[in-house]
Amino acid sequence: MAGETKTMTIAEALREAIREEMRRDPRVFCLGEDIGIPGGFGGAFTVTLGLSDEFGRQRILDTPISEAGIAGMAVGAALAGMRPIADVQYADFLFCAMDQLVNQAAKMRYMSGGKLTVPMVMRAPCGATTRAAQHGQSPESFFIHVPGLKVACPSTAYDAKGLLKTAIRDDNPVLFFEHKLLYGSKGMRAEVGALSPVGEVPIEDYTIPFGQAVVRREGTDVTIVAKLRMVYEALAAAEALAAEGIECEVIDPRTLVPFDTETVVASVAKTEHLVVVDECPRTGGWAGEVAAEIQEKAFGHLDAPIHRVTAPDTPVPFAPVMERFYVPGRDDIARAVQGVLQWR
Amino acid sequence: MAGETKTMTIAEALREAIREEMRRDPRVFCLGEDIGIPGGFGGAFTVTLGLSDEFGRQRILDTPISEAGIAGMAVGAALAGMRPIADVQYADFLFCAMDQLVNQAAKMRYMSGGKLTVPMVMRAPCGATTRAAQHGQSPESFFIHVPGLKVACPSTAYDAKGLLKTAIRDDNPVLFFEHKLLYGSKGMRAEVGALSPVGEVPIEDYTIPFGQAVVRREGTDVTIVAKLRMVYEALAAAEALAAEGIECEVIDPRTLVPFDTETVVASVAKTEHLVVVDECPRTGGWAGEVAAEIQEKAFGHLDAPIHRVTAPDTPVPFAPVMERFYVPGRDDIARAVQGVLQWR
Amino acid sequence: MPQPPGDPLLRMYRQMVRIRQFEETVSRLFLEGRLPGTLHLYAGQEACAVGVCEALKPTDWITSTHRAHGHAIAKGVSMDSMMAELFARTTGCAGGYGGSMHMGDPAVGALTAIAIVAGNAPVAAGMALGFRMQATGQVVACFTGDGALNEGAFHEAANMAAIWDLPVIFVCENNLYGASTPIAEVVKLERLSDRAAGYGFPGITVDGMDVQAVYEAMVPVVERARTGGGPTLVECLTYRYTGHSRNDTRGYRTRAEEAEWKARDPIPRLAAHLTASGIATEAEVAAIAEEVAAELERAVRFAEESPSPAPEDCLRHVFAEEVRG
Amino acid sequence: MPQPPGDPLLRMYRQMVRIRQFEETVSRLFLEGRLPGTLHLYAGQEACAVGVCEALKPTDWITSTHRAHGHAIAKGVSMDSMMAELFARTTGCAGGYGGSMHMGDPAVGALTAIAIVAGNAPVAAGMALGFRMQATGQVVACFTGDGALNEGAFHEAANMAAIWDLPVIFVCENNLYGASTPIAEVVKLERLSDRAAGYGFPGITVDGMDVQAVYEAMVPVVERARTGGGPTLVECLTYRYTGHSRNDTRGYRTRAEEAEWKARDPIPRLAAHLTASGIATEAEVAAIAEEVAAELERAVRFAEESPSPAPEDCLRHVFAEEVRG
Ligand SMILES: Cc1ncc(C[n+]2csc(CCOP(=O)(O)OP(=O)(O)O)c2C)c(N)n1
Ligand SMILES: Cc1ncc(C[n+]2csc(CCOP(=O)(O)OP(=O)(O)O)c2C)c(N)n1
Ligand SMILES: [Mg+2]
Ligand SMILES: [Mg+2]
Repeated sequence: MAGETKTMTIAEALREAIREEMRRDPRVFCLGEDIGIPGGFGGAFTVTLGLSDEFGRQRILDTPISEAGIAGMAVGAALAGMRPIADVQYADFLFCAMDQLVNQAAKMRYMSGGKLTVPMVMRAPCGATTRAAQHGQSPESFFIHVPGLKVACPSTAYDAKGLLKTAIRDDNPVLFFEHKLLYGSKGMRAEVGALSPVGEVPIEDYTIPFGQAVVRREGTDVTIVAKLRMVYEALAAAEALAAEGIECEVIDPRTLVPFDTETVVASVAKTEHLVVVDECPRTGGWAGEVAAEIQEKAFGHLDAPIHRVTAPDTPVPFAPVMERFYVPGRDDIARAVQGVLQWR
Repeated sequence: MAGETKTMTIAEALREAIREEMRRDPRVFCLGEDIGIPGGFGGAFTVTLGLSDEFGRQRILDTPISEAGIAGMAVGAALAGMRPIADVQYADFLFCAMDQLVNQAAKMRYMSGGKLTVPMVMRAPCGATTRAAQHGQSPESFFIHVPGLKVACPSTAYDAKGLLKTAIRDDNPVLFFEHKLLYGSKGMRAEVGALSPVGEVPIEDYTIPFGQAVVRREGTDVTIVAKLRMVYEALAAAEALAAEGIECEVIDPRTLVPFDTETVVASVAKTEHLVVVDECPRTGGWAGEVAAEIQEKAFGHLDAPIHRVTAPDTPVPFAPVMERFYVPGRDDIARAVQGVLQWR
Repeated sequence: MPQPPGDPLLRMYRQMVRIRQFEETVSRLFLEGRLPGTLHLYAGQEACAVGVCEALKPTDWITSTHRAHGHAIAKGVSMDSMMAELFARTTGCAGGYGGSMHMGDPAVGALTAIAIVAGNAPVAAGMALGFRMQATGQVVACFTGDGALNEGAFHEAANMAAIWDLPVIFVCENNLYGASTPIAEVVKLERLSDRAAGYGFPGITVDGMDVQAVYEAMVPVVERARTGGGPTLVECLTYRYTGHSRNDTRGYRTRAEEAEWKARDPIPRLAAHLTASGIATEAEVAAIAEEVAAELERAVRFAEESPSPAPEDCLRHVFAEEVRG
Repeated sequence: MPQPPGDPLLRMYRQMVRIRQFEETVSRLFLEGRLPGTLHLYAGQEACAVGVCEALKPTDWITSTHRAHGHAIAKGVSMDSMMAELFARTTGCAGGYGGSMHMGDPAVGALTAIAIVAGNAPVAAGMALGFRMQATGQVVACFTGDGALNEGAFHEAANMAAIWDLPVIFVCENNLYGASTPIAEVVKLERLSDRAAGYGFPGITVDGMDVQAVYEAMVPVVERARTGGGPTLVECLTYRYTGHSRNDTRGYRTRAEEAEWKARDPIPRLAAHLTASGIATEAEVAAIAEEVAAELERAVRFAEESPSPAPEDCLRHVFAEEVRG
């Protein structure tokens, strides 16, 4: 990409995406809890900070604590011709809005035989951050199982801006997951590993198409598919393994629905090994979906079973020592890679 | 099993399970919409019909239309020492109760460090029956992804009674899925295929342990794992294939959490082929979980990729002609079996 | 604009007759095994939908429920397309994807009905927000049953409508029962409209068996919503004549109660008024029923002659792309 | 029975001081980087929890929120175990699984706190139902914030509590804000307690900065609940002195407003009453603060000396089997 860029955190990149889209299209507006209150937070993670100064409190609309209401208002406003960006403060609260998301947002178009359009975005911060079971979930996997919803998961500032703009312009409901530890609070860069979530972001308009994975690192021995924060853990593992002469290819899908199966299959055709890394709990999670799909599409290429590295089937614990065990880390990934290479 | 038996539909078997458990244990009670109203329905599918005559309306408690309230009341009553059996009229409405099920019921024990116990059952009728997108879903897959919940899926009257009793006596929250087309309304027997959901059920007390699959049909060529109504479609497909000399082993897991991986792995070790059949939509569904798990545990045995036969990634359509396309059937299964046998 | 023209009372009369005959027709067709799925019939409640929709402009919207037929007809959805929908044909108002519980047509401001009880309330409020943000002057009437008021979704929507003075009217058709459950068992209020005070907006209760009363109550309420005065909860006291859905033998209520309510049937009531006040002759009134009967015959024929979707049409309309490309 | 014995007013005074000092201590520890996670502090609202819990029996229960410390202390959870929980130690009241937002201890009737806003309301009503069905005579006090009243879960719970006259009391601590959002922006009522009328049970508003007022208001309300009279919504007008959680610079409210409320601090207010009425001398009152300070020092030491869970303890307590076997 040519053109001017600026160093941004993911939170900043998201803010710029919203700002540009709101300038471009008067139908775009935000609604959520504590997003525009003067002197307030700009949402739970500062993404909308300052936007009510520019756009006013009608377009950065502070709501009551009513997640079903927020989601339903977004559905209705979308049906009435607006393009709402709703958010919940923690992805855990999506469960309060589940009927509106699963039964209304995702199905209105289908139930109307294609007559209705629901262009809305629901932003949701996910990931474990020592806030225990009700403020640390990664519920992405629930939403890939809802036909009619798209699901985006940016892991870099560049992707965050480009994908959010695509989501806003999409004519379908999009669940947009943001990892709390990637927003760009200080100190995080060191913690999350090799690639910094702070990155160069074009200050001009660009979008990133849904359904196009990115190869974050090329390699020949094992393919690792990972999303959100796990991309960085995978890269750190790849780095460590390279020292041992094992070259991992790390793929970041960027959107889960649609999912770029082709890129993964092509990689597995080369590496013959696949490890899927995910912060969602194991059973019924996204990693299993990837494994099921790829074993079906690339069975002949696979030299070992596909290995899942996921959170265990437990709620998110509070104690940091337990949480570190809970969240997959670079060592878990490295062990899994060695495991699939040594399989038999 | 020795002892007296009676021919029962699944609805009757469930009713007997509830009746016996309520007689046995004064802490057991039912709450839900339209379950006990005199002159009413006995729930959306007659399971509790007549029970309020025996146990009174306090123990067959009719609620407002408030699914979050119902689930939450069940959590609270369970914490207070009762053993509630809650229900929703259609599994689609579980989404209205999602926070209470996912964030409270499933997590209270964990968040308390093991101090609390939530012995409750949430019954939910699932499956497509020409009632379109909001009354035909099979949302089982969402709940296998919730650590802390158990998930049961009976497909016969015998299992229905035995599993429901186990669920009621379990000290954990159990999601209990019942397929609407298996309850035993007349005419169904022919429609659902080889095995009749009407069966001989002991009139005495018995329970079925969770996590024990049943081999519904033995075979040597391909393993088919299927649940609920799909068990009957799988059996019908197996019957048809037997005529061609293909012998399928059909496994009914009976509970999804815990899941009897061993029985499936043992079968695949023999057949070297696996087809998973499920009425849930494909992406992120239970069939993918089974495929992911079994390819990992039985990779060396597999002679072909595991094939999923599921509903497509669409909402449930209304038109019967589209619904028949939507719901996997015996022909789809037979084709899949032939496909895995011919793979390469 | 699909509403029949002419005298408002005559128009409302015709609309009520159209709903009643539609329900009688589809009930018969269903019993004959010619319709798939299920039905929640509206017979008895006609004055509610018709009185409400008469007070709306064609550009206003309604949101509806599982008991959708009456609302859809009153708002102007064509009976041809509704009949075709029940027959699961491509010419149906939802192309055969929706069926009885998802009737509607955006072309006439009738949102595809939402069959999750109270699921339409936040959506209706959101539409009202969208219209207000675009300053279109449109209002939304959100139909609900009595039972729906106990859902959390209703609560959140009502509160948000209140604080933002949204142009939405919550029309609660209190037919005494939610399925088999008497509303008096599940709400501890004399009048459901009293719940509105808890949100800070007005609630009124009207005779839902009297279409003129409903219409007249609605006019100022709609005006209030349209001019920024905010929402109102309008409770219409009414009764459904038939079971909750097919297979309901109504054992939870008495025949005497049914007879009492049927004695207040809104259709003969308005007919009497029409003839007594000289707006129409008895012959003219009778002609309406005959015209509607013919209309319904045509609708059934239209539906039956329409094509079924292809099985694989099931895969369409999940995402919007298809129709954009 | 873990409540300190003696004169009720002295006991309440001590409890408020314990909460205040607990919050001051953990706030300092947090700023020093010695506590993981986050904190929602209760300082300023002590009169609410203490007045409410004084009116309960030890066998009664409370359900709490993200702002759980004060409720837990008032109901008798040991400060040692709470401090250990914040330090994520196995001796914590939730064994290190819960942290600040999930304080509680079933042993003293304090349900492990639920940090989903209003998520505790249906659970509280359900506990009340369970107690009523077992005729135990226990009541449940359900603490919520002002913002919680706008959640659907609150609505469904309140209505069910109403129709079944459940022994539950909804204690709404109106501290004017839900996070940064002024309650006046999101509820269109003068008094939140007016929402109760929409469910058919009484609502009262009390001075939540006056522990005696809270206690006295609660006594008949608890009695009413215990004897089958059903629920009450008790709105306590109060104020949180610190930010919503860590990192909140309180830019959404004025320092003047804060000063006004702090001038009504419930602790010196009760101290003045205690000495003026001769219940205690100034020295006795001062001694309480010192005793509590020592208690907190011990609590911190207890926590710090307690073991951390093992990493793989993460896998425990998902299901009940483990402890049954
Ligand atoms: C969330 C939800 N819960 C339950 C149902 C099942 N159900 C369909 S209609 C109905 C009764 C609705 O009562 P009311 O709101 O009074 O409307 P009415 O049927 O009387 O028109 C119920 C319980 C549903 N469709 N959605
Ligand atoms: C369902 C849900 N939505 C949002 C939040 C995030 N959140 C935590 S506390 C809070 C404000 C709560 O306000 P209030 O009920 O007044 O309680 P207070 O914090 O003032 O004690 C919010 C929005 C949450 N925890 N749960
Ligand atoms: Mg009703
Ligand atoms: Mg507050």
